[in-house]
Amino acid sequence: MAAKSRKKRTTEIFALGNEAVVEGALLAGCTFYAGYPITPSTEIAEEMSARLPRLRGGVFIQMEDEIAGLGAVIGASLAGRKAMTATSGPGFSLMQEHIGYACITEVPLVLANVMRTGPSTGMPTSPAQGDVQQARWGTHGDHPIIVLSAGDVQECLHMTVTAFNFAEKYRTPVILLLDEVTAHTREKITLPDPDDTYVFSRLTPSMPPEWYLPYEDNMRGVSPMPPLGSGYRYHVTGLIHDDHGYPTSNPKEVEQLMQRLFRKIDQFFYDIQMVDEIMCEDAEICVIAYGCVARAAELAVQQARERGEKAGLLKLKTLFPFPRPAVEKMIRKCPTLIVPEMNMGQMSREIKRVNNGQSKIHTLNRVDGQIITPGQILSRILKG
Amino acid sequence: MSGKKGETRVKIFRDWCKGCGICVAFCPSQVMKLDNQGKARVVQDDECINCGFCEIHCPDFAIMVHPREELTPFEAYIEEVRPATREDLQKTRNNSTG
Amino acid sequence: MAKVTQLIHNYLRHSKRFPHVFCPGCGHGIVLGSLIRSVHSLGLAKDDVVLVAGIGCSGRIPVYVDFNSVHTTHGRALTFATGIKMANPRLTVIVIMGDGDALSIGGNHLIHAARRNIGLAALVLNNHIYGMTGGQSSCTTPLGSYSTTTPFGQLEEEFDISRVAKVCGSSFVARTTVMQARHMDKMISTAITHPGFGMVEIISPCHTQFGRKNRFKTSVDMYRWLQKKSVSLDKFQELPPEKRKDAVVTGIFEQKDCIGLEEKHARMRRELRGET
Amino acid sequence: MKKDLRLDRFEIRLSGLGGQGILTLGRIMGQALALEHGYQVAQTQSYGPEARGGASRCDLVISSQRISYPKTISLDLLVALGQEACNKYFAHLKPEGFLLVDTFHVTQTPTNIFWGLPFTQMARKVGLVQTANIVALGALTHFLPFMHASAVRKSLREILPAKIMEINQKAFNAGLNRAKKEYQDAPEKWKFF
Repeated sequence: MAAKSRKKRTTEIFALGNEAVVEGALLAGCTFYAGYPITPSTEIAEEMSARLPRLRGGVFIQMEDEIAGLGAVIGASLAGRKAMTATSGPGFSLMQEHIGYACITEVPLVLANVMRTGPSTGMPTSPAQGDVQQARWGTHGDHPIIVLSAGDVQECLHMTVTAFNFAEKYRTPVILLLDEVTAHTREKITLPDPDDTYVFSRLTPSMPPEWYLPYEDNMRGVSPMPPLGSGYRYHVTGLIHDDHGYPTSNPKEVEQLMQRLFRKIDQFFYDIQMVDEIMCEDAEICVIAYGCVARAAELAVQQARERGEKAGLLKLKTLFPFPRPAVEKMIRKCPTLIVPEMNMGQMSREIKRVNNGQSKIHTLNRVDGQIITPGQILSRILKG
Repeated sequence: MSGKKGETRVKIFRDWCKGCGICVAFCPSQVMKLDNQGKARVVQDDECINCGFCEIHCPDFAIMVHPREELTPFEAYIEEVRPATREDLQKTRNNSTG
Repeated sequence: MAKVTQLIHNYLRHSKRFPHVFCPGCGHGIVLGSLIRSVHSLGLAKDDVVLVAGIGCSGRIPVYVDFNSVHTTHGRALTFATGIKMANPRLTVIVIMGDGDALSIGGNHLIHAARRNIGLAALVLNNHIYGMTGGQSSCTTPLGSYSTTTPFGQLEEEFDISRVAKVCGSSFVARTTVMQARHMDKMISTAITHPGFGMVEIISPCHTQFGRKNRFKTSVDMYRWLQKKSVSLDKFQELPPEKRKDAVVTGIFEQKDCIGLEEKHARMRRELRGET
Repeated sequence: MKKDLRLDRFEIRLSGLGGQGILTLGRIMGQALALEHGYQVAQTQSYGPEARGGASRCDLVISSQRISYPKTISLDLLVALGQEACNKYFAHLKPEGFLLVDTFHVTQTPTNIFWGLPFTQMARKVGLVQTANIVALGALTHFLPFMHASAVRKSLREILPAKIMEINQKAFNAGLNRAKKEYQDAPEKWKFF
């Protein structure tokens, strides 16, 4: 079969953003979902509940709350599964403790957060981008984290696959930020051929168990991870631990652990950084956007070009670690930057920090539960 | 589980003993006592009736009750590697000559 | 009886420093011994046992024993265990929780794990107090007793952990005390082999925090009192009503046949895939 | 099938009362256009309390190229199956856009230039009042020159359960035929030709 020039097994479907996340997850090898339903992420759970039990060993379990959901996901991931959960603002807040746990114990998992208007219960069916900084700093203590965003339905699929790959590669929780618009838009997407999809699975140890160090400080900063019950018995704890996994308060070992946690993400920064430069070659005014706003911005930039403005769009797909080099490049190139966001300036603050006063940064914020329209961005571009 | 008196010995790992006194208080034949360091010490080895209470109720796994003639692994090891005595030498000499 | 301790030593992690961190006379050590004996008596391989614990004194237990051990967040041990068991039903998952862990912050998870009837063995080590944080009252602190946050006596009624588990649908519920190690062995091994959710409440008094505040000078005093108070379920039925109030009843409160949740899932999968 | 017409952002809003099957209608149309035809389609909908009882809506943006902005900006076609929805969304219509109403529910149209058919009554005649949305779908298939009946029929079969297929096909044909009869030249009125 392999030798024959086989027809590509791609399929087109008409799917919601939430359904695309499920397609992506299954493509990436996810076989475990635990979560608690919350608008606007419920379709992910619904779709998973119908799909997973049909897979070999697939488990869908609806837990009693979001805390339990992420707890079960961590447990399943420790047991060797690729696992994910999905939630929205209020549930995301509840999950923060376990995100920290997954960071320190280096458990791979994917958490899709469909952002809705907050704070608190806010507006359950209205879009926003208010969880950006919570995704970065929601859990307590210093920790590295990977935060990705998706702006359209096809991207939901690809980013979910990527999120799983990053999680498995770097043994870290990966947060995928969607917004209500993307999650609830139905579009035509292409399901890629499973054979053509790059899927990474965690490395498992191949040395005799007595020599295995679960949190070894090696060159990659990521040690192999055995599933529970495979003969490599080790201790998993949320306490700061040494390379055997046992709790420690020795300053040297604490320092070593924390530095390694950051290093394992930092040294692969260029693997993780994903941005799209759209009409940026000769741009003089640059819009920096992410998620559904980037789609509005794309239309606005096209319309601005039609009117002779040299506008460009830098679309951020990786939000954290912050794609500083890509943003700096645009800052050097463009005297004016516009950052439209559906929050009061969570990402523009990062951009201003990088900008350091070099270019003019205009923010364009909207927090009324409505999506920023291309017209709004266009008029901001035309104002210069 | 109880057996006859005098069939068993009680071994205490003093490094692991925290001196909580459970074994002393609940031993039916007062085999142990807390010494002046606050740790349990066997005082009446012969009185042990092998009820096993101390062994399974020691929170620190510091007590072992074992058959009298049988050595603990540590003792067995020491027995094997202890320096030769004058009598040992005598014995081997006798054996080799005779 | 001989060689029990030697056996336990085989299961301990030799890289960890002993004696362990528990206070002198703390029953948690006895529970650990009992757990090891139970696992050994069932002939389970070390690799197949996962010990999941929450936060608090009880959470320190897994680090000493050479199983797969997971020390989780406060109150959430059952959620992690649920994930592990569902992901790999072949594993024997044992959850160790304290009373505050299981019933206060993790009350919701206990209720639902019992309702789900997932094949976990849950050991709730009830010491009536928050020991590790310095003796604050917990949801199981008896009415009228003192703690650092109830300096004038506890005003709230206490939780009856076994009753909670029973009404929530747990298919095996038992209570035992650290003063009855053999009974405890039996209860723990039954809970482990039980196909559904098996909960064992183990009374393991804290003399350091609870005893100090409530006129028990030493652990021995505390254990004498516990021995006096505890009665088996059969004997309890014969007690006159006025004596029943104070008694700590031990024994099996609930044991019914059931299918664990993970098995139900497996059956559903087989059915959906047409592999019957 | 004929070659697809070239479209540059054609925006449709389907609106009505919650329970009229607006979302199903949108999904069938979207799927027909996206999968059976080769268009890019972005379908969004209103969620939340307003979806039950109050005005319900479902938006479709159809284009031959990549759709950058998935929501509607100004409508080319507004389908209103309820008076309230008609009043509410009429202002979003382009000056050269068209309005299609269910004349049974919408008695006061905000303009004289509109297409109207009594979908609900027709559905009753078919035998099931709930099929009004499919009757409307049939009519829409006639009004929209870029949407072909065969494609819609296929997506109808894929989305609706087989149990209710027959009556829905009847409803679809009723809508299609009536629209053909009453508005024969309607498909030629669009400006994008």
